[in-house]
Amino acid sequence: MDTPLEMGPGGPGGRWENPVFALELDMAAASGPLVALSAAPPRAAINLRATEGLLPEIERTYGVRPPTVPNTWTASADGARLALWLGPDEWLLAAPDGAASGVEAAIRDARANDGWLGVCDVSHNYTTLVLRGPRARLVLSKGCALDLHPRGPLQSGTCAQTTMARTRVLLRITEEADTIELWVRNSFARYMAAWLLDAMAGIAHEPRDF
Amino acid sequence: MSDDRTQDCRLPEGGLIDRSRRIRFRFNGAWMDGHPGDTLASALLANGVHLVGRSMKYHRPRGIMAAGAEDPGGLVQRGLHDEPARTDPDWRATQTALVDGLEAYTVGAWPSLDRDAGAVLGLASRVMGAGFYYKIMHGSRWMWEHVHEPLIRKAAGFGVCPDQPDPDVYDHRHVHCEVLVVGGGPAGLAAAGAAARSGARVILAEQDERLGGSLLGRRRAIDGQGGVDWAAAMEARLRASPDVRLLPRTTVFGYHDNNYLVALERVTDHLGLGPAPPGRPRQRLWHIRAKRVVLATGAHERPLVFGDNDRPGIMLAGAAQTYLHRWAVLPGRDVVLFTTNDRAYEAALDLHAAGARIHAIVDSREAPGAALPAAARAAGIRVMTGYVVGGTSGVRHVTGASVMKLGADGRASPHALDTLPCDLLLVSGGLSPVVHLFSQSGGKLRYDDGRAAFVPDRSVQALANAGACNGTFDLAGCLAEGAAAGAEATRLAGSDPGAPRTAFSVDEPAAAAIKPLWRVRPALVQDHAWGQPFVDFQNDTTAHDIRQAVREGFESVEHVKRYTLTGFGTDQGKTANINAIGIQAEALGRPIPEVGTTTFRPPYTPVTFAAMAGRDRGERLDPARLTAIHDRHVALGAAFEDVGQWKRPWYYPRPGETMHQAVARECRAAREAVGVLDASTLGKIDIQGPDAAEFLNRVYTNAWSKLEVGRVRYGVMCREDGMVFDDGTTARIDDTRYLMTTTTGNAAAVLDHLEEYLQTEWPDLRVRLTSVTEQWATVSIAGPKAGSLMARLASGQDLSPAAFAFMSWRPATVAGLNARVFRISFTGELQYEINVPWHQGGALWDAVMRAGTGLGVTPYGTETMHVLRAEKGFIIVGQETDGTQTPIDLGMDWIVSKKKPDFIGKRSFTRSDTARADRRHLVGLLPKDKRQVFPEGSQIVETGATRGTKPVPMLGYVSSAYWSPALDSGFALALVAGGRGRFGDTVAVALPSGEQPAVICDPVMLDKEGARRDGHAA
Amino acid sequence: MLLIECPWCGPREEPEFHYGGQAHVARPADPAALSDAEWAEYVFMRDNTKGPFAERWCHSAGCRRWFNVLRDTVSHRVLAVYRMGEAPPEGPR
Amino acid sequence: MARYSVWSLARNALSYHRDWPRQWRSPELGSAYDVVIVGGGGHGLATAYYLAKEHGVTNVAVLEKGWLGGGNTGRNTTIVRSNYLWDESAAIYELALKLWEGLSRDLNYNVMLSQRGVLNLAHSLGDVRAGRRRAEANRLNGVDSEWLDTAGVARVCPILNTSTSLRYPVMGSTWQPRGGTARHDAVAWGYARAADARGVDIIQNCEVTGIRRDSGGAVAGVETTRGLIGTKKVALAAAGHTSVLAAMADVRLPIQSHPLQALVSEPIKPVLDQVVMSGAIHVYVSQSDKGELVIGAGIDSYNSYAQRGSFHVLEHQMASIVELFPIFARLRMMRTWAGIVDTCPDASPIVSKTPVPGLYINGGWGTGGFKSTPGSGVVFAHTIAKDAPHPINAPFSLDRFTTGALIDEHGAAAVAH
Repeated sequence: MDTPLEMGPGGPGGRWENPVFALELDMAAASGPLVALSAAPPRAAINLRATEGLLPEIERTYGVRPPTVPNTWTASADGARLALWLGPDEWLLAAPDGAASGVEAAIRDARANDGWLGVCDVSHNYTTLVLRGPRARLVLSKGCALDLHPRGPLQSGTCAQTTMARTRVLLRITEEADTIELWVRNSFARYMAAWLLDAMAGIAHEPRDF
Repeated sequence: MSDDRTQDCRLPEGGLIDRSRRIRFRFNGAWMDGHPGDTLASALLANGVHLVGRSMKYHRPRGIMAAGAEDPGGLVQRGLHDEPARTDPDWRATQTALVDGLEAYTVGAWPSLDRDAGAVLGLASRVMGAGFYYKIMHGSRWMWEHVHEPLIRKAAGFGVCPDQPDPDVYDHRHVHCEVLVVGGGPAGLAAAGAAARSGARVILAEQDERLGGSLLGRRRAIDGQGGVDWAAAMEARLRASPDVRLLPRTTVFGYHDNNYLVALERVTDHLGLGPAPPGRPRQRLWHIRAKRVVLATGAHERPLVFGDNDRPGIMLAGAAQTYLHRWAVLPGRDVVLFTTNDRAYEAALDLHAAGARIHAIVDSREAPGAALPAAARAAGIRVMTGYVVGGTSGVRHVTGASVMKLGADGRASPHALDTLPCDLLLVSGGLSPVVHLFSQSGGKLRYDDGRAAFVPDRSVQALANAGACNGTFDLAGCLAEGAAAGAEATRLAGSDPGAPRTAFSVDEPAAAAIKPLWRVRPALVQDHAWGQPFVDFQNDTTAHDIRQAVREGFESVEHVKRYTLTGFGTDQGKTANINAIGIQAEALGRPIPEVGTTTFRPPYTPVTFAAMAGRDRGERLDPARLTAIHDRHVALGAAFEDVGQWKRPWYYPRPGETMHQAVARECRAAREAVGVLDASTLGKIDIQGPDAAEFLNRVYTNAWSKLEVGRVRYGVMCREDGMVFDDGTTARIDDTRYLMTTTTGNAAAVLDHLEEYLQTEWPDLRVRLTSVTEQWATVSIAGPKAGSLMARLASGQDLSPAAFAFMSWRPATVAGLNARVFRISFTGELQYEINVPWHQGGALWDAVMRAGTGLGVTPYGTETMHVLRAEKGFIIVGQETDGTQTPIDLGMDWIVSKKKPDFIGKRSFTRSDTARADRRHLVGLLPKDKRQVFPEGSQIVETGATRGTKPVPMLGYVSSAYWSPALDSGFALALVAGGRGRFGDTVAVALPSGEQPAVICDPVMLDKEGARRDGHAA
Repeated sequence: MLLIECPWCGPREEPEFHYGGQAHVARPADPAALSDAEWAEYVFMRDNTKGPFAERWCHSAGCRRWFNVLRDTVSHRVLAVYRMGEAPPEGPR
Repeated sequence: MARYSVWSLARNALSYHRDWPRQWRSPELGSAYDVVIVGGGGHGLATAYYLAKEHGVTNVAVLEKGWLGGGNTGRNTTIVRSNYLWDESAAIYELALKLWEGLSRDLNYNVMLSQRGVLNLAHSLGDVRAGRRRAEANRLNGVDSEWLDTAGVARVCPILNTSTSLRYPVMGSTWQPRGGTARHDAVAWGYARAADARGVDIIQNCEVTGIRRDSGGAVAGVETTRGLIGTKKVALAAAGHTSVLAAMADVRLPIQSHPLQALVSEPIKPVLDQVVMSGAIHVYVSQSDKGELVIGAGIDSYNSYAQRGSFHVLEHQMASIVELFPIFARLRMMRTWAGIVDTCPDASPIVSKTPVPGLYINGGWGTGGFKSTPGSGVVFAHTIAKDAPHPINAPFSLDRFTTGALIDEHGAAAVAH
């Protein structure tokens, strides 16, 4: 009975069944040039706990130097590997799907005897929603108290863990300032997507952006 | 309709209304006309309607007294019959935008507003003084409950609550800005203008639909430009500024710590009745964090307190001026003005110019200022200085004003009485700065004798006051102060405003100082002869009430307010409070600053409940957390249980099955074949680091040092008070890594608890915690055929009980997925918990269900899980525990290490009460009548105890109770005092229907030897 | 609503934080050596200061770090923010 | 004390209410008293009244730093009930409720007790278990309380959303018909008037700044903003500030002070005839005799003496109200305020002697203070007069935190108020 399962496109029964798959049609229908909501494709994610002294080692094995400036992220030259600041000794490494065990092992091997190192595969902990468009920030500002003004602190290259509506999110302002990722725990993904869909309704009628 | 009103009181030209369009609306059933730009109040006045409502206590006729948020009397019900789901109670006519088809009613007047039977209460007003209710109706409880209170309640309230849910949508926004300007009058516009184009983000919020504030209701020129045009030009300039956000129809109603202000924007109420245009919220609540705030909230004119000063047709002077200029309404043709200040003269002059006959200006001062009185006299108006209005005539509309001479003793002499006919009596007691937001911000007020008003003194937040709210009543001063405040705020917020303009050329007549008159005092013997001198027009508080309260010993301003209910109406005393303080000060013989003010409590004006809720309504009230397998449960028809925020399948009824039948079937399947449970909701914490075992030793009650890699152990954790906090299994993944599970409901609390100890108590421990609750989806299979099912799912791997020890885990390939399989059991059956990456949880479930075909595989929910575990005597934290049980109380002394010197909570076990032998213990309970399933929560007593007197001593209570198909009996777990020493005793479960006998027993009722967990009992 | 300065993330709204009560209450090294009253002192007794109060907060929706705040419980003004293990700032409060 | 009655009212109406006597005197502060009660709210005034009435102790001063009833007495949501879980709590709250039922007559002051019944809703199976357990314990303790299923709830309160569409559907409720509301200010004023009539000195605008002790450590007097007062017995009844006052005598307490917010709607015609409470989604609401919906919020998380709380707490509150009562959505919040509540680790009060001879504490009531007022007054007065607790408040001692004999009412108080 261990016949391999079919690879689905995120749909039921697939190897990466998307928690918001049931809302995908709604998300597509609600999306437009002003704002679009989608689910990001699968991606590896590793929670890294380390001291600052370990960072050069991490850079050598992972290819990205995790940032020490709070609420920012760094990327490899090709943009495929990211390191997001989560805390003074905590980062989220994001890498292409399937890379988690390799990354985890490499970091562990590099500093196997460091007691302060923690590496944990969290690839499947999150669903990443992507809000994109000139009114993406406006939609977020309906449920998030951070200063989302385009000239505010949340510029490209920043990230922030915060509250959104009644749950917690990790926001990543991507290379494009109007494309924002929302990392939410899987169990909250459908709530978050439904909340955003509700907030996107009528966005064209909003008087103006920021 | 033939009885249509025809805007008789609308002037042929002027006003900021759109005369090209007529709006039809209905008031108390009568159709009338108005124009876009009108409020309900201005349209009613245009149609000659002054009588709008009835007062709360005496049902006195009440009209429109003001032109804005401060109006105390004009409350209506909006849209009661035409749109029952969208009807709004207690709407202030002065703030209700006129829209096509608007229907407004007066509530509480019966049979009609004109002939209100409740007005008979006015006759009783002499009895119903302050504190009336407290002094009687205390003798008989029966009379109070059955007669008096029902009558009081019936009379309460103005409007009626809708009887249907509100279909509208409400939105929230969070914004940050450098400068928030509250108020779009001259000072606010000047402030915003000074801040604009500096690069600073500026928000200007104005409660009115139109910017301009007092400029809209006065004849003024600024720099040679008409005030209305100046405001429009300013608005245009601000609109063109890239960093300025204009928010008209937006009331900043709360000023909280750290310059956090909240504002309500009315988005669609002015667009018309019925549903809002698609996608638009009805209202929007703004949450604003501002670096600096400029308050430019203006001032309210005060009424004057004299006999029968509440009749419709008695209006604040400035309000009449505003109706005239802004809405081209002449609110009366025969006018008397009663004032204590120069400023109000202008109203008389303007009305005179508009064609009204001004019978007199009655000025309580002997020596008014020069310019305005001279202008009045020049216009042929009779100016009576040293006179007051002492009383009025009329029933549903004022018909005359009784003018009296003020004597040297400050009392009005009745012999100098002169009654002037009028249909409009203008009053002005001076201006009260709107210091509500300033006061909310924590700012302190001071009483300014010159202005006879409380003005801002010391502020504690990053704010400035500008204009009338700061006690600066002249226009040039407002503009200069506003501009300076806007520039300064910009600078302090880090931007360069450039050099602010501070001089404005304004044509405004000079006004002399006010001389306050808190109430007209008739000659001693006449104190009550001239009717009721109202102070709070909504709650019917009179000057007599306030003076009586003082006589009765209520000396604090808060006491007087509460005893007389001054300022408790929907207007929150905007016009009443200062007069009340003045009257109280006089009665106490103390200066006003010693009396002080009552607290200005948020909100400034009332805020819709649903606007507070925003989008957090319906299913979004709270997130529903869903597992990876949720949709499968829905497809299987599961009934769900809310466990914290999680939706967990409770049971899976088949068509026609009751819950009892479904659960019995699921239980049998798990005991006789194989049951499947979605266990993904358990909290999971990844614990890494060389000190992880030491950490576990400190947080769990049992010992962890010797747990081998690949093994799993059950643990209980307590808080420092020694009471059980959570339980679960923890597996050793490798040398320095563990995976802890927590209960579903406590996952976040446990992680917080652990992090807190790590970071704050034991930062030296090299341990890292990561929540992986949603990294893994968990499918648990249990039952005698679980082994067979596991073999089908993981072919080629020997996961049989013989090869795979109980309480151990191993990596495996299950249905082609990389899995961690745990051999643990919460059911007493052979059980495997299969963990796969969350996103593959659905695939695993599908595979389990497919592979189980022919094995009787049956999904079961939390209810069956509870039955199965209870049969084995396993606790559920939060069900067998309520924060008052130690592990020992639960019969788990085996899990409390005697060797470890310390762990969280250990020290508490030896406290005298915690160490008692007769504490409540976890026991089993079997009903004598096997069919009985006791309601959970039932209390346990000694047999016959309920026949004694109350209180009946209670031994304990039933924490869990179910029907057990395996035992073919009802059974229960219970907490019973000294219960472990009472196995075999018969006690009584005290049901409302009577005692039911039950026998105390060991909580483990099934398979005590534990054979089933290795699959041997099949 | 309080605005709390996380030592790492900067000023954030209060709902992002979890309150931890009085700061600088160390867990006794050897609870077994304490009398019941001394143990109760640690478990239950807390300062309840009116005025500047050293307290703990955790930025639970953010960086998950615990830290100390010196806050006036009358004005709600935050007077200082400092990390775990650090002593409260000296000087006039 | 001039008695209030229909006749006195009629008589005074004839003289335009000019001749009403003061409800209480404004006496000069004496230099010594047998008992000094700190706090002129309901609890302090009730204690003074029962000291005089039950124990003949009338040389008593009640010191109030502001105005009578200006603390939590005048800031709560006026709910009265006695359906607490544990025997100890049921006993003290039921004593209070029985006294409430005769209070207007006893004080000759209408405190407007309105026994409209109290629902405590259950929204989960756990709530159902806890609610049933409480209702059953109440029944056996002689407290009127019963369990209603969802249909029963709908019958009692038809405007409640009992549909399964609610995010956390109503799964039943406890129901205490004798519970209800009372007029909070009248309680303070009624007790003040009655205590004053028995000779108690009520001193307003008098703040206690220190507690003097003799060489043996016993209470010797209190320092106030209006001078030193000699006394051997000081009784603290100053909710919110209990810790601050106790610290003046070097007594440390397990109490924390937090903001607790409340609000009222604009007055509307009668629509809600019960008190409805829900711990799970933090709602408690009733409609006052004036027509306002009186709504309480959850306790703010942080320590504060500011009498103000955070706005988001109110937003959550209103979201819950609107779900539970969808017809309330368009009503409007008219006034909000906050009090300072003393909270204990076990959500039960401390009514107790202290290690300092002559110092007595009545505090830590959390959200239970108002409803307990008469009962608290009786047992505290007993404790002070006899220097020994009344059997009903003996369990609410300060010692319990040492022995571990806590009275954990989180289950009942989570349904705050």
